[in-house]
Amino acid sequence: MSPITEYIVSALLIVGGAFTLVGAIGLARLPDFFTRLHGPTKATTVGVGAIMLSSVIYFSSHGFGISEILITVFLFMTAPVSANMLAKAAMHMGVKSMKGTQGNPWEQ
Amino acid sequence: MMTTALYLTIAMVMVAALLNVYRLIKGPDAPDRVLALDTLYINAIAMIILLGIAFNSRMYLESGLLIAVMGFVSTVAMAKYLKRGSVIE
Amino acid sequence: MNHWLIAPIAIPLLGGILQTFMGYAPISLRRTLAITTSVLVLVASIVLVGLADDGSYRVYAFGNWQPPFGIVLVLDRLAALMLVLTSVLAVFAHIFSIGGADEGNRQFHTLFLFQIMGLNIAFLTGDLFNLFVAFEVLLIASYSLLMHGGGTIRTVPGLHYVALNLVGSAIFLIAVGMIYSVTGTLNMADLAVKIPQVTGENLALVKAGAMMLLVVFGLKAAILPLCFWLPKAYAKATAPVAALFAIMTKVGVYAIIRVYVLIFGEGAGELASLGMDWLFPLALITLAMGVVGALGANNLKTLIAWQVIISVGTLLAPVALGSEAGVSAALFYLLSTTWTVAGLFLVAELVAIQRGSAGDRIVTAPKMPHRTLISVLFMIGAVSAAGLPPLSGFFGKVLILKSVETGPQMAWLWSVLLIGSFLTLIAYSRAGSILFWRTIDGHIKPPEPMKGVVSVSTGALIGLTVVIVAFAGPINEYTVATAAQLFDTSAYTQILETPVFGGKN
Amino acid sequence: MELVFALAIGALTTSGVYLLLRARTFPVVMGLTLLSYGVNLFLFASGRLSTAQQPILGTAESYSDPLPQALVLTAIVIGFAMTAFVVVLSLRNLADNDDDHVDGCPPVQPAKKKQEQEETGK
Amino acid sequence: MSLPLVVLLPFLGAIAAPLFAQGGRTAIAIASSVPALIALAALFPHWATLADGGVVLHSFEWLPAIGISFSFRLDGLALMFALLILIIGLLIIIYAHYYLKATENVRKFYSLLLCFKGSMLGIVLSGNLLLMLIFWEITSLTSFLLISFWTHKQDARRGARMALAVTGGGGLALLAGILIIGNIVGSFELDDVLAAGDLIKAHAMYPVALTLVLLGAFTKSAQFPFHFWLPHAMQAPTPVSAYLHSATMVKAGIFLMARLYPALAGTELWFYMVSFTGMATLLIGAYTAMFKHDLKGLLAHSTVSHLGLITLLFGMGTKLAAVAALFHVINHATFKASLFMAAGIIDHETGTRDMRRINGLWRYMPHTATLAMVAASSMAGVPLLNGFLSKEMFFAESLALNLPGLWAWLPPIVATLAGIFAVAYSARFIHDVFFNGKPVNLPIYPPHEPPRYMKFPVEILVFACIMVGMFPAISVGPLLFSAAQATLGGAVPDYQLAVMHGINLPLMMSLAAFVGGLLMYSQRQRFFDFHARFKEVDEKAIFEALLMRVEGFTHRLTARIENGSLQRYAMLMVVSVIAVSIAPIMELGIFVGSNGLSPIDWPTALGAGFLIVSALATAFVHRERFTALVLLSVVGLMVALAFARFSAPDLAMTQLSVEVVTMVLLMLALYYMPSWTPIETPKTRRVRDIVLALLAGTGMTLITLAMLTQPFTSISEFFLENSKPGGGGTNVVNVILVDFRGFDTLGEITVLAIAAMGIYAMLKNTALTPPPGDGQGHTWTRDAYPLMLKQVARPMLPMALMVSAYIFLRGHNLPGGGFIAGLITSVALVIQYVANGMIWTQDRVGIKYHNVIGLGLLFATIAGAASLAFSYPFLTSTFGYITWPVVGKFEVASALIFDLGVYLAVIGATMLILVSIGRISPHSAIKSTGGKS
Amino acid sequence: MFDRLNFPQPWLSLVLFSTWQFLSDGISGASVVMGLLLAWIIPQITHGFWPERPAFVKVWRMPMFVLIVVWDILVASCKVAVLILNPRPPKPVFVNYPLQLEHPLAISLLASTISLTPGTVSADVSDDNKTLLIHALDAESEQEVIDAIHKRYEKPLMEMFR
Repeated sequence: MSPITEYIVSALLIVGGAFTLVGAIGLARLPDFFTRLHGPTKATTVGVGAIMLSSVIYFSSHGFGISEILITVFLFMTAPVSANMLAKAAMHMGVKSMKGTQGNPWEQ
Repeated sequence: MMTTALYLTIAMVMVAALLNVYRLIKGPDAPDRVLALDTLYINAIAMIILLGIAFNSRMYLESGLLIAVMGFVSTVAMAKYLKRGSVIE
Repeated sequence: MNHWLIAPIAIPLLGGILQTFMGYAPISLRRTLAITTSVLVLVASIVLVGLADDGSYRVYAFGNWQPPFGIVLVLDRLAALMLVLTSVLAVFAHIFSIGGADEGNRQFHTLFLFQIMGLNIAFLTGDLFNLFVAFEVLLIASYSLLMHGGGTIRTVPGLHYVALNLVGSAIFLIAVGMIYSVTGTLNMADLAVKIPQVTGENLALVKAGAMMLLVVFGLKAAILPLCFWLPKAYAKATAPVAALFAIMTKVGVYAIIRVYVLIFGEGAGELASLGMDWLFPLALITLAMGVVGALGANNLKTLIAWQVIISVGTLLAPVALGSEAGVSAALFYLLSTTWTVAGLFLVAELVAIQRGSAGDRIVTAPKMPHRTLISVLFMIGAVSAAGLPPLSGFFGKVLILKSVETGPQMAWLWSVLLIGSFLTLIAYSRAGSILFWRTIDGHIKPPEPMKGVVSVSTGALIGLTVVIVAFAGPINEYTVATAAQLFDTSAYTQILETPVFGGKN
Repeated sequence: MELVFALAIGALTTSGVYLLLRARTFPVVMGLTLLSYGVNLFLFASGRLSTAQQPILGTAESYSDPLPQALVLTAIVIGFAMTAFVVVLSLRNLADNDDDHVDGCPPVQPAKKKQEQEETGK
Repeated sequence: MSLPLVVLLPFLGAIAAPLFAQGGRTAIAIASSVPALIALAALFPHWATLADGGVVLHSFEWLPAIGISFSFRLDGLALMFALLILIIGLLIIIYAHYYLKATENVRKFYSLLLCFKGSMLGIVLSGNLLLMLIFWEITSLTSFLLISFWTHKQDARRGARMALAVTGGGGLALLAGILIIGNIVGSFELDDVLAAGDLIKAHAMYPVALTLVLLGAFTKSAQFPFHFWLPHAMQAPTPVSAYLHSATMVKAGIFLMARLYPALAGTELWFYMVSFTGMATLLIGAYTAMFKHDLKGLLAHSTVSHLGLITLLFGMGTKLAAVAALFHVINHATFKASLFMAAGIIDHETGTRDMRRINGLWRYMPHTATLAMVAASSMAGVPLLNGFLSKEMFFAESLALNLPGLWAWLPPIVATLAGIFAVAYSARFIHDVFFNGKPVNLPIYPPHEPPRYMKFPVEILVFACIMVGMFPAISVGPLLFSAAQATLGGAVPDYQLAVMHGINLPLMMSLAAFVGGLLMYSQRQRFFDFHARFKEVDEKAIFEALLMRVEGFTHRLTARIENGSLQRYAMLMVVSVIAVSIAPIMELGIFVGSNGLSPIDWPTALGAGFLIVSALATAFVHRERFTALVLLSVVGLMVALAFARFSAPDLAMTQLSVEVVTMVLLMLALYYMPSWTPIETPKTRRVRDIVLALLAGTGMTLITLAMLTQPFTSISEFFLENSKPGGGGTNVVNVILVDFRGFDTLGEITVLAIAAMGIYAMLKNTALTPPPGDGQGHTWTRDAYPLMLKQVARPMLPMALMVSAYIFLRGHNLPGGGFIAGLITSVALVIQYVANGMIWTQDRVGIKYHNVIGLGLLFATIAGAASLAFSYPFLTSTFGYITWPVVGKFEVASALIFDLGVYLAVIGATMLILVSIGRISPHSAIKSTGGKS
Repeated sequence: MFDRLNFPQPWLSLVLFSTWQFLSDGISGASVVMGLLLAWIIPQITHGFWPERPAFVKVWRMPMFVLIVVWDILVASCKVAVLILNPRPPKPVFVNYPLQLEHPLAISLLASTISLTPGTVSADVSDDNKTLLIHALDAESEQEVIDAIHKRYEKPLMEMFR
């Protein structure tokens, strides 16, 4: 592995890890469910995406193979649906939104 | 260099997972828990890929692929249960 | 490599698959095919007995892999005996079922055939993990069969049965894991070779594993304190299913005989006769508990269900003593008790059908139609089950009594067994005299005419007890030879050296 | 590492057994599931733990024991079938007895306990 | 050959006789007599041999392993009994012909009677103790059926059950005794046993064997304290009583004592046990007989008394006493049978057996009265009748008994006392019935003589009484001699069969008995008053009550132990496992094997921590079911990661996919269930459960620790080496699954298939009303199929199929395989069901999952069976490489077809399971397309 | 037989074919043949499950759109990261977004895009497919969010779907 790829891989790894962590922090410390919904569904997509990319690059030196991309594709397809379903569930259950939220969730 | 980055990343992902577990246990509402679980699944993908890099093996990637394809189904099922009760009707 | 060995597995498998496709075929066609399959299994079993009777071990290596690496079927006298026992029982229970018990679930025959397959695998396999798989096949089929026929009465007993057996399966796996973790093998012959060489801390591991295995087999065999799932489940099952279940506990007994003679038998070094000191008192307590249950039963099927437990206690007590004569006697008794108890389940069903709303409860009711036939069948079955002469149960018990050597164990076994027989006799005479004789005036809704297949299969199964007496000599010779073969474990381990059919490796 | 692994199996067993001994079908089902997780891990462990030695020929220098893995795979599948069955059976139990108690209906309780139940349970 | 024939004939008759029922009652009676006639004829030629003390033996091997053989042995003793059985049996048949009403089930009657006769003959003719025991128990069974012949009578049923319980139980004791004897002697052949008397008596087990054998004999012969069954067996039709209680059933016990006399008798133990039992029985029977108002009851108790007499004689142990006993057997049989028949006639003609009502019958039926009076006199011991002779011998023997000190007086006094009672009850029988005023309130009035030939059997027997009484030496001398010879095993003491032995002490005793008896009878009212002061012991009521008690107790005990609580059963299971494995685990302790611990890697430890926390939390919060389920899901995920971490990619994938399906399954189920678990179990129980769970968990931890750190070698090297060359794949786990251990996999998919079909069947008619809301005040939304979910479901299906095709195809060489692929496909289909609903999806699937399962199994089986064609064993795989022009090298393995079977079976089963559960939902039935779209 | 030898959903087949190439270890003869085969077979099986066929026009705009989205994800992720780490509580807004798209797939795509870009989550679609409920993590006003989404995502999508 050339040093450059190594740097790139390392950087991507760190970025991925950082975003994953940030997403989790968001999940842990944001005040209400709807805000917490933002943490994971995004930061982790970026996080996983970056880690994925690092893996692609890392293994490209061993040989061709980019099935990691598919993981990202699938994640991008499904993550919004999970978020959507969870939001619907939360609205249905009347989960409280934080004070100062503009607008109202729909009645389900 | 890369090893350090790898370990750092693994540590960060593990801490993230820890935070997820914290949220999962704390709740307070069912959707929070499911959300935490969903996130944990995504963290698991990250962990598996990192594992693959650490072991220098691509044998584990498909496990990640599987989570990507199937993991959301349990989230969806749980969410649907929470609001609709019946998952398959 | 003799391909007959897979016949008892392949035939019901194919028959079962065929049945799955025929969910919507006319019932007569399904029945014909299903019965044909059962009969073919019986034919195959008889052929295998013929093969096994020369006293050699026949090995069938799946995938042509040399044992201990691949899974093998091992045919010996014991396996062949169990096969015949099962398939005879299955054929009659199956014939009984086409009297109408198979209606209501299109997959009844599939399940029935798969159950037979599971049983046959369990008897033939020479691999510990495959035994687990066999157990699961026969258990899951039995769960489904137990629930067959609808109604709410079966649900709770079924749930208990399933839940406990799931725990049993978990323990089985743990035990397999422990044994594998020390010996690194799963093949029974190979285990028999490797277990005596175990030393040190590994010994404790294997011991714990083997003891857990005993609990699992004990659960299947229904020994105390693991037998309580049985009475209600069996009493509530549809008659042909209950009859078929008569063999289920015997699978546990078989497994104990096989594993604890071959692997943890006399040749197992420090682990020799492991667990048998537990088994003997437990068997006797089981017997006693069975008798208590039989005496307290207030319906016929429950009484017979407890009889199953009595049989198990009776069977395991001599087995636990670990003598060749004891095993031989137990095998003879096994043959007798299994068929008889199965026949009694069928009789109980006839009673239940004929008595209208009174069912098989031991209460006064209007006189039932066909009383003579049914009461004669009941009487024969009861006499055999209680172990009274001149029927086969008596010979089994005499053989068992005779097999014990003088000593405190003899005193225990004799007194429990004989007093047990006496009390069983009382239970049966009470049940019989109330059911058949104590009648009140009044009309019950005339039941459907008794179908030929139903009475014939019941009669045949009950009549087998007479057949056993008639052929007691040859049968006993066979069981003696079986026991001798069993205890000659070195012959079994020879299968490891026998090369498989040419070709690969 | 082995100790951690052993503790995990122990925890699974503990929870599984505890839930198994509960009075309602659903906890029992969960208990059985936990127990089977523990058992699967245990069976897997009978081939010892190894890192990055997946038994795919040509991908590692040495390989972990493949046999327990195959056994566990079988066990997982069978466990799934059994879990499904017991779940459905508990549904049948619920349908037939209008109650999800493992014995069909809860045993009659002394008044005191009922009170306690009202206080703590929802 | 003739001896087995003698035994077999009645059984054959029992089968054949009913066939003659068409010909009417006479035909069946004649047919039933034939076996006895032939049997008599068959026995006759052997007399020459027996007269010289010889033995006829016909033996066939049967079950040498048990020591049982078809061995039949005729000697004097056997002959004597056989003649009694056959002759009285014949008479009984004639009698029964008149006794039974036309409406009764004569077929059953004769059939049973013949069976009984056959088994009695079997007892006396058996040359093998076990064979004898078999017949012994058959008599118990057939007598049970005979006594309860009138099944509609409760007393008959109860009497029969009591008889069966006592005699059958005694038979089991006898079995034990015989087995011990056989063990000592080494053979069950009578010849061997009789020859080994000294060996047996010297053996340490002798007391046990003797007790058990005597238990058998005493129960059968109604000896105190087992005598109570006999009077209640009188509920049988009179021919049955006459037969059972005179010559046969009750004499079987006597016969047994006579038979084993050489082997067992002659010890102190024998003496005390037998003679004292006999004495007690003699007195109690005689005393009770006096107070019975029931004609048959009187006779029954008198039978008990006489049986006691015979037993006492055997117990005395002297040779002369044994002769006297045998003689009394004959005499008792003749007069008692005739008395029973007479009583039956009276019953038949008057409709009652109550002696307080039947009086003065002399006027109505003088013929019968004469016969009965003669027989009763014989019973009382009137000279010139046979009863007198044996009684004299009995008195003589009682005097000859050498007991120490004052005890010596006991036997003669008891004997005289019994004699007094015997005279008294005989007198009562004669006087009350035939004289003593007029009949009171008879159901049938006026009574008259029975049909002519109904009296014929009685006449014969009474004639025999007189003949024997007057010419004993001529009439029974030779028979008795040979019987005595056989019983005593050789030397027969000098005895004289004469009507009078001169004036001696026994005669005085007889005289005393006479005077006393008549005196007692004349003062009977006082005795009755005296007797009435004691509460009568109703043995049957006690027996029934005891039975009820036992039944009730066992019922309660069973209900207590088998209380239908899964919690208890599961607890017992857990306790059992802990109990059996605790010793080895303690032995192990905290053991770290020689491989030692590998260093902890923190991320993994943290993951394990998650697992542990979630697992424990699942148990902790299990009341909140949904939360517990989420936690359970975490556990599942962590388990999958653990598999991945420790080099098992296949397992990780399998675990993940199963996990998803399981979750969906549990969610489906939870819908119908309450979302909360109430607190039900008391705290102590919970603490107990926690302790058990902790024990189990600790045990598992210790075992795992020890296991993981111990080195071992396994057979897996073989798999690693042969996977590629032998199985054609580099994924060893997959090759094991589809090739090395393909049979396991076949079983596994069968399990899955059966589970699915079972579930389908189980849920087919299940109706469940789901809760209207989640239990927290939210009713369910109408929105069944959200738009985004539906839209993502569209491309997910083909994409997932692609992935599963990929996973499937690479499975042989890389992680994957049919099972995982099948689950992916299933999940893709599940998404369709979740997103689009049951009916929408079902329409488009267009294939029955049953058939998919069937196809899967079929593929797997065919792939396995293909090798049979090349005579390789089942599941032998083959593979090859095909090189196509563009495609390149392409591997074709037969195992792939097997894996395809797995794939299909998994899809079919999983979908059938999930769909079956989903189908219970009432939504799917009502609206086909719901929600927004 | 041969009349079924077509591709009922050519775009899908294309996607599937490329998916297969992604999955396979490099493009080879085998992978192409297999990919073609699967790309043909699978749509045959599944086309019933996709009743409302998307009508694509100007598909070439798709890569551009994807790039925009990816870029937005990256940028917004950083913003959200800052927000999360910032002790100041966010100012969340529920936005009722009036939809102009009509095709359900297009709506779904838009909603997904919104969810994927950090800071906004599509929470629900109204029953009549006219309104999209969006939760924005930190926004000043509703209109600001509506405008941004309409300009950046809905318009390109409207061009691609007709």
